Amino acid sequence: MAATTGTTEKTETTARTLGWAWVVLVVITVASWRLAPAHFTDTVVASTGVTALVLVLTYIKARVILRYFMEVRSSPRWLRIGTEVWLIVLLGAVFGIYLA
Amino acid sequence: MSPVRALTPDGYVTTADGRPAGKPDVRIMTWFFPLWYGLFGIIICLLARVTPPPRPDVSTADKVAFFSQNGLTIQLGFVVLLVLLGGAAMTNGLVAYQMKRMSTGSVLAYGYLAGMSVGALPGFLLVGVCFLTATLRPDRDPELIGLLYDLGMLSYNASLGCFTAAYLVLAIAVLYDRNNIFPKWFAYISVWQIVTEVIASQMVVFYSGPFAWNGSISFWVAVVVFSVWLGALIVILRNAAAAEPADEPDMD
Amino acid sequence: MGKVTVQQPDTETVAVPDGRLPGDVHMWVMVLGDLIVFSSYFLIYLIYRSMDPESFLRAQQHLDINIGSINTVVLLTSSLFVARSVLSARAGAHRQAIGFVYAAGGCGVLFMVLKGYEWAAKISAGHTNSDMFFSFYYVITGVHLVHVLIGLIVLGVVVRELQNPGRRRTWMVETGATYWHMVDLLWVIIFGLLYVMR
Amino acid sequence: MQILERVQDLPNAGNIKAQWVCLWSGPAVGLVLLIAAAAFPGFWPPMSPTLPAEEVARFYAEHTAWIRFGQVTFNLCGILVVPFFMVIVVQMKRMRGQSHVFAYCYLTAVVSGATFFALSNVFFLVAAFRPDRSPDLIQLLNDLAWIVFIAPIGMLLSQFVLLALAVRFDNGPDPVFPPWVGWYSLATGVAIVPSAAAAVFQTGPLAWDGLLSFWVRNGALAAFVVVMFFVLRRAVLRQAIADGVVAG
Repeated sequence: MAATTGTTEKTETTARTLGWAWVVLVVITVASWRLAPAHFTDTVVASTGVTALVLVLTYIKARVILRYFMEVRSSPRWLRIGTEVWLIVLLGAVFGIYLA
Repeated sequence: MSPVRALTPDGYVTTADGRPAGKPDVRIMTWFFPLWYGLFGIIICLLARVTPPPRPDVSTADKVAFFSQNGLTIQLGFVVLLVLLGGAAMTNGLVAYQMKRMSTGSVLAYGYLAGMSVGALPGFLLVGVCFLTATLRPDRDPELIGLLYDLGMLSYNASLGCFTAAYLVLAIAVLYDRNNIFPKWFAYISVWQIVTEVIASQMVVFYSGPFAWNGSISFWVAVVVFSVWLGALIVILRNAAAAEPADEPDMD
Repeated sequence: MGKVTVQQPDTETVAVPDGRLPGDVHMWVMVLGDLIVFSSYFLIYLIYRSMDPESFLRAQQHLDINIGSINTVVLLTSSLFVARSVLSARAGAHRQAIGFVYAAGGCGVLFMVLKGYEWAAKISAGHTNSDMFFSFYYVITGVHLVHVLIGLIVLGVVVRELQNPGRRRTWMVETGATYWHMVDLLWVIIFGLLYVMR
Repeated sequence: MQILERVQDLPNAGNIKAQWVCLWSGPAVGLVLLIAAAAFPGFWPPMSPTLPAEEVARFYAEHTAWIRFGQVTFNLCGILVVPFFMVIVVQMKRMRGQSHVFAYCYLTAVVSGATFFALSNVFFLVAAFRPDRSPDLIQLLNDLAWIVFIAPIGMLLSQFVLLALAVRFDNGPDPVFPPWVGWYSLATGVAIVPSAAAAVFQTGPLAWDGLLSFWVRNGALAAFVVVMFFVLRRAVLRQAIADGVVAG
């Protein structure tokens, strides 16, 4: 629980950090918008590359929401590790099933 | 404490040092709660054959075959359950009793009691009666056997509203309660139960796949959530009974 | 066998020290459990998708990516408002905090309206739940919509808390915010798996 | 019962009056139900489960009017027995040596049991609604009606067990019900248990027209209501005296 002095400053949530988090999330959303199958009028083919990219982007977005909006980065260790493990296991399993 | 005594109501609801805690009558009902659900679970899984559910996507001939192959265990299981069914009222009455002790008072407790007592008919009685009627005359018109199969399974699995109402009032009561009878997180778990009931509405549409009455989402995920909910409730009821002062007066 | 008494966090500090749980631990039980339940839906969706990827992909093409993206931005923005509201509440600027919560709730309502329009458009275009992809689409977004609705009630509770000068407990605001962010988090994953992945 | 003039408008008196009305609704409703049972052709003798479908259909065609009368009356008045059982709930809540948990469990069981009873009338009435339906369908409705009527005794059984427990726990110097009521209640419970098997057997004492499933079961239930009328009458009177509502 005890934080070393100095890190307290770094993990303080400010309006500015929240604003940047939001910008990152919106930029990624707009980027994913370009990737979506609905953009193509002719038949789209499955693409492992695109799917992998989408999962990586989803991972980043989910992590930003968890760490900055939900303040998990300054929360107890069990929660930081728990949410990280959950996210990696979920998206890893998604990719695994996709490839299988 | 001797192992035999640990299995009695007085050995089940105890203080930390093993003395019987709370009120003796509440101890009995609290002790009965897991006992009844255990029996119920064993019978519906091993004898009555409704859990895991038989498939919705089978032909009429298959449904007739299902009843003729499992006729004996279905009859045995459901007759025993018709006798034991009152246990459902006893377990739900116990939850209503604990809800009445909350600072939210009677109104939500009565709502729980009403929702659950109405739910016994669509949620359980009908499937028992349908399956017993089907096995009573296996030589009946196969179409009618098929009808009883569907009627029983759909009412058993998709009796949504009674339980949704009960879970909702339970969640509200726990969230507003200031007497800390049940922990707050249990209210949130009850909300999941509502979500699984909402998803179970899809059972009336699908013959197969994840949303059919034997589907991975509408049935199996719901079973896991229900088991977690029930397991938590068993522990919580025991703690609530043990924490109740033996001389606490009853509210009217 | 005493009851578990939950330590409510000290509310008056503006800076968040390391190792502090934002909001109520009971709400975190809900959030983590909900993430696991939803994960099971996602994985079952993927299993069915991998059995018939072509038809899932064809059906995905019929989704309205514009509305999906706009809704994502709407929900992300509402999350930002809720997060700002927590900051304001910590700083004691309760009027500002209430304003942020209202803004977030407005975004939530907008999300539901857009979702309703999207559903109506899909159904009238003949994409009913007789298609496997669309049955997942309706159930998963439908359950998510129920979460948004509950979230609006939660935000209402937060507003009442902030309006009452005798209350204004920061941990209550944080608890509500935690729930709302979870709704956002789930949507981001739904967006990736249903709308974008190929 | 003569309520004292000076307490006429007090809540205690209202409580006693309401219980008194519900108590007396018991014999009144019981009488109507007896008439309905006497008028229902399916009870004299109880229809045999071994009847072939054609004969079941003919039975409904020949006795349509009386079947309708009997079951409509059951439907209307069957649930009217519930207020009588509510007097038992109220008296259980007065018992000492226990919390209200038995009373609430009893209440839940009464409500569930009443819904079961209501369902069986509907099946009888639908069968009689169009007796020219295919005989197989009439037989199906008849089977459902009889099984729902006779077999689901779980809710009743739990009521008898709960009442027995409550009486056993009532340890005050002046118990609400005399101790024998608990044993009598248990005995009634034992008497009705075998009728659950009516959903399986088509002949013998366990079939729904059999000695155990029909006559013993329904006889024990009727006797219980009669006995409880007198037990409750005594209990409510004694409550009235204790509350100062009537002269002691």
